[in-house]
Amino acid sequence: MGGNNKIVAFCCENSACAAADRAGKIRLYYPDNVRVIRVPCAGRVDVLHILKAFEKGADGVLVMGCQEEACRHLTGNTRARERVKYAEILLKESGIDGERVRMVNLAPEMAHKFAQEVSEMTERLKGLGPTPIKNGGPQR
Amino acid sequence: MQVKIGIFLCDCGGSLRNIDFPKIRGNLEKLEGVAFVDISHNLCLEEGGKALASRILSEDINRVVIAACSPELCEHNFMRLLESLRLNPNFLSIANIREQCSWAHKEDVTGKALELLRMAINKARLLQPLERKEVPVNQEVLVVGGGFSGMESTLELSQLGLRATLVEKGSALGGKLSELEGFYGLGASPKEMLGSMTRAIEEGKNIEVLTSAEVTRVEGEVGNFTVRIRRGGEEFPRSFGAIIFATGYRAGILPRDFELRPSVNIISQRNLIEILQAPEKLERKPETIGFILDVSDESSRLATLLVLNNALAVKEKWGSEAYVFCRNLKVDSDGAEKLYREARATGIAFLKFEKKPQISEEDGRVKVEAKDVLLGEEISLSCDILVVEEKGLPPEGTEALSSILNIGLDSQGFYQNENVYLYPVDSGRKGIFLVGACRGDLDISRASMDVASAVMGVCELLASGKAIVEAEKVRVDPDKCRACLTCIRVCPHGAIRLVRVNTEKEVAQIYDLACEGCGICAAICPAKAIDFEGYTDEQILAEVEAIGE
Amino acid sequence: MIVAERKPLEEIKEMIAGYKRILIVGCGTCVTICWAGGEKEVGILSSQLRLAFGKDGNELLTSEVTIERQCEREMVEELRDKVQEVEAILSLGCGAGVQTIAEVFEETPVYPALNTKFVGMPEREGVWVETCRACGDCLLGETGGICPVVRCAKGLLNGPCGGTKRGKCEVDPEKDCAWTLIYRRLEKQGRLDLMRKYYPPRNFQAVTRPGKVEALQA
Amino acid sequence: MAIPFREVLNSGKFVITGEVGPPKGTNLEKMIHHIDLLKERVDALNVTDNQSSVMRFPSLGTCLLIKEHGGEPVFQMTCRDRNRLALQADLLFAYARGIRNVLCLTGDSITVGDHKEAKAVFDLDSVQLLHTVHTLESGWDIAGNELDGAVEFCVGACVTPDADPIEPQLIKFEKKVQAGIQFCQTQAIYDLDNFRKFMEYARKLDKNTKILAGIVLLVGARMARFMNESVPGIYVPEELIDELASAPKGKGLEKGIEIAGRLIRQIKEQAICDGVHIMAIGREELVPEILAAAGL
Repeated sequence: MGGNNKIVAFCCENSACAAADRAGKIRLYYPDNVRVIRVPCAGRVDVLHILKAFEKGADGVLVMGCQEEACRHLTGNTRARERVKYAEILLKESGIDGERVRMVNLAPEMAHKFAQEVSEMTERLKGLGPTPIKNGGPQR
Repeated sequence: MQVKIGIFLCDCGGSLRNIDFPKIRGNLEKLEGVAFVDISHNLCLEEGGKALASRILSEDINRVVIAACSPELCEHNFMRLLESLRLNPNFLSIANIREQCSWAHKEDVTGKALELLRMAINKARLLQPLERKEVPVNQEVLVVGGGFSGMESTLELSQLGLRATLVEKGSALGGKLSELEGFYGLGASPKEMLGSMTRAIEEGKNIEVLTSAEVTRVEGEVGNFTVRIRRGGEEFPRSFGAIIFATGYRAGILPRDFELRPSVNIISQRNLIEILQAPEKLERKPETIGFILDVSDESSRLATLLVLNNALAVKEKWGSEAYVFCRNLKVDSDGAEKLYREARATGIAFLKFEKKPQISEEDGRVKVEAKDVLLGEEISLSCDILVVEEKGLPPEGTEALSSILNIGLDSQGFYQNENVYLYPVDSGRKGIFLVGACRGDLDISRASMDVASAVMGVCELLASGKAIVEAEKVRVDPDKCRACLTCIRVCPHGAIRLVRVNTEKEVAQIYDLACEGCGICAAICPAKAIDFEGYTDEQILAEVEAIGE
Repeated sequence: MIVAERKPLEEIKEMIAGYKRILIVGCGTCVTICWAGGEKEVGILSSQLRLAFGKDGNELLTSEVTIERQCEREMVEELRDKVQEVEAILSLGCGAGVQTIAEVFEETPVYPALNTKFVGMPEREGVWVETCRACGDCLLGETGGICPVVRCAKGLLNGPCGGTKRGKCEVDPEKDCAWTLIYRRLEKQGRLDLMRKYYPPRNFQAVTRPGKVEALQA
Repeated sequence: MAIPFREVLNSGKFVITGEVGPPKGTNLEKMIHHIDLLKERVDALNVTDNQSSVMRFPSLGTCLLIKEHGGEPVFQMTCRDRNRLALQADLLFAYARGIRNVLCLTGDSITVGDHKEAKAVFDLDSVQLLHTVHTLESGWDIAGNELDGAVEFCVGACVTPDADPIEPQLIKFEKKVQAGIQFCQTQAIYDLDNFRKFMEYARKLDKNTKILAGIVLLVGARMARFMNESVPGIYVPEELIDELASAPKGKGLEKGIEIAGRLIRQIKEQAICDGVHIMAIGREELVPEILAAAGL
């Protein structure tokens, strides 16, 4: 993975994907190190997806779902929040900074928030430096 | 079947200039299983589509990867195209190189576009076909609650030719309609309205009314609910395809908000209506009447409308002086502004407080002391009667019913809707709708709107007598399932149940028609027994894997 | 079912320090159901370990497998091929599972990744509570189906201590006072006379350790 | 020499007992001072047994000390730290050394104390311990072996009249009465109305068991609120908290003494129960003042 601040953004197709599209449409020009993976709901994102993203060389992970209390699937975004918290704990246990993963709630219209979160994570990752797990680490 | 991928790059009429398309083609052509990489300028136009179709057919590919604009815009059309070519529509994978790449960054983004394509290709290799199938649905509808919303729902359903069964707890229909003095903006008094609605229901086709009846259990899923109804000590099951809940609200005054108890002179809106309807009980006409709103927090639309109606009624019937103490009057419901103006015009005074007024009783009168923030003056009013606000509370039994239905309650104890902005009358469980005041504070015009959207929702689901589903899009592997019930407990749509697969084994099974495809179950299953075609763990991780390759 | 909980990663890391190839084994029964040792938890632990070792620049090859029941020798046998390729086994089974694996593969060190906590049941999604101490002398028939031996913090047999507060336990106000529950249950059944009965000291040797049960039928 | 506690209980007089808490360590000076101060003014002195699960100088040893100083000890025994062998052995020893009163308690949970990782025993519970005492009295141990020399004790137990819910507590009290107790001490009482209700129940159940109302000195409104919040089975009515809060700064303790005295006086004058058990918890030197405030 080139660069030192690759961000994997798991984006809910009901909100975050649209926000990302809109950010492009209105030319918000955010850092190009983010890779959006479309999911049907933030609740689809498994802790394992987050861990494995780091194993595969991501430097940061964003989980982006609907606004609080406005989840298309009622509890998906709150579960995602809890899982991100859990992932933080698991990563810390493994010696990886918990700040590299973050839950974001946004509405489909919030293009600015999408761009801002990507920029903020990029800045944070610059501060933290690359993860120590470059080149995928040893695989099974 | 060997994977044979056809890749179509669309440069959006040549407008995606910061992407070097030939370079991408050169890079991708070498990948295993890639039959060809085409560059097109307008896949979304007719000729573009035609070209795409002929390439798919001539090269006999079985996976289609498209790099174009947002899938929100194009996915549906491409899927239909694949279907018309007898290719499973799930064999499509899209890379959004426009909104999330070319348009999002200023500099050369060929590298990023290439990565997005690799992600899409990796996913495409793993896609499995999804079959669509038809399932029959029961066309009978249950309506619970015989107040305005329930009656209205029943009537509309019957007009659309759907059979409706209306279940009412009380011995007669009407709900709050039979209790209210007036409802502005309906062009008729509540009593007249109730009369005409009752007649219409009696005369209506395809309508069955069960009074003094209650729902005790709801099982099954959309298209096939089994509901147990208790009536007169007897309980019986009935089958329905959809259910509309219109259980209304319960009016309650909250004396603890006032730190004083209701008395002869401090009465509720309901008491006032009773007096208005039977004025002979009154010793003498009250000369001064105070109304008070917003004491504990800001009042609801419902409470505001009630106060405005009742203040106008006392003015009209008795000619009393009427004063309304309030913090912020809610006039955003239908006709409320006009009602307020009318009240002002007839001489009803509105006093706006910020600090809670002091209320005391002396010599058979009620004294209200407040600081009016507009006048900037301390006001002391001695009135014959003080009418306190009424709050809409969830009706009794809401909690019990919510657990029967597996539908959450909001912080106020009302039914919690699915996303209130996107799907206001949906309950989270497909085929169960919530209308009117049972989902919170609503006035009658909003309730009518609710009824219209719920009835439309019911029609969409049931009108054709069948539904088309993607079979086993989300699927439980019966060998891996440990029947731990986790998925059943977490499914926000109540779409999973336990079924017996043989004499000794029970496993979770997803009901395709009720499943809304969120994937929460797949992410939480501790046995990794659930997968979600299109978003399987493997497919998601294959996308991750492509990053930085 | 048996309820267990994952050990902290730090402890697991220390146990397996020095090994380069390990087999991580999940169990498909109780510990899968209580979210501690199923296929998913195996995946999480495995991933965590690879990250932790990778971070320190150490090599660790992990292979993952989840079997039906770790407490059955025959089922553990299935692991033989995989065991031959590794230096150590990390088991996400309960204590019985770890010991069965250790017995079947005597030459390979086996480490527990879980702490086995108790026999219990789910209270709600993701929360399990202890309900049985496996004391070998069941008295549930007389206590309204609520076990005072395990659900009372002090295991009292003759009624509550003075520490009940609003029906909760003095040890942990989050937990119900078992004797309050028993009282309510027996009251509902009209059997409060059972609570008035004197229960003499228990036979704590009803199960001599280690316990053993031999079926009478053949 | 002190009058045996059993005789005091049967004399019909208003019984007053006190309490000493053994120190953590072997410096017994302060405790001996308390013993000397109180032994003449109260009818018997309870000795707590690793109170609040905090390891201390033993109850049994302190009881011997009280005897040496001419007082009448009540040996408190909890089920937390000893199994049935140790409990019986200690009872034999106590009797052999002239200790005649034993108070059988369940004991606080280990987790509230200072050795949180210890194994909580609870081999017996308080009711079973009462039965055990009586079994030893009959000349046998509870495993059915004959003793060479039996014991005889004046046996007491505890009850919490403000427990919530109260019904299971009353059933347990009933079992204790049936197990044969001479006296029963209550958890701290502040709400006399509720206590009267309890006494009505207790008298109906059994007229012979002497009930001693627990009196705990309140040192201020904060302590009272804390007890309401955190101490199970204690309820301080709002009026009392207000009264404590109204005391001028630095006078909270005086107010507390006044309240304790008043409660004792009311209990005695209205003959609500048979006596009081005063728990000054670390402020034993104030007991004479409390008694003075009670007019005793």
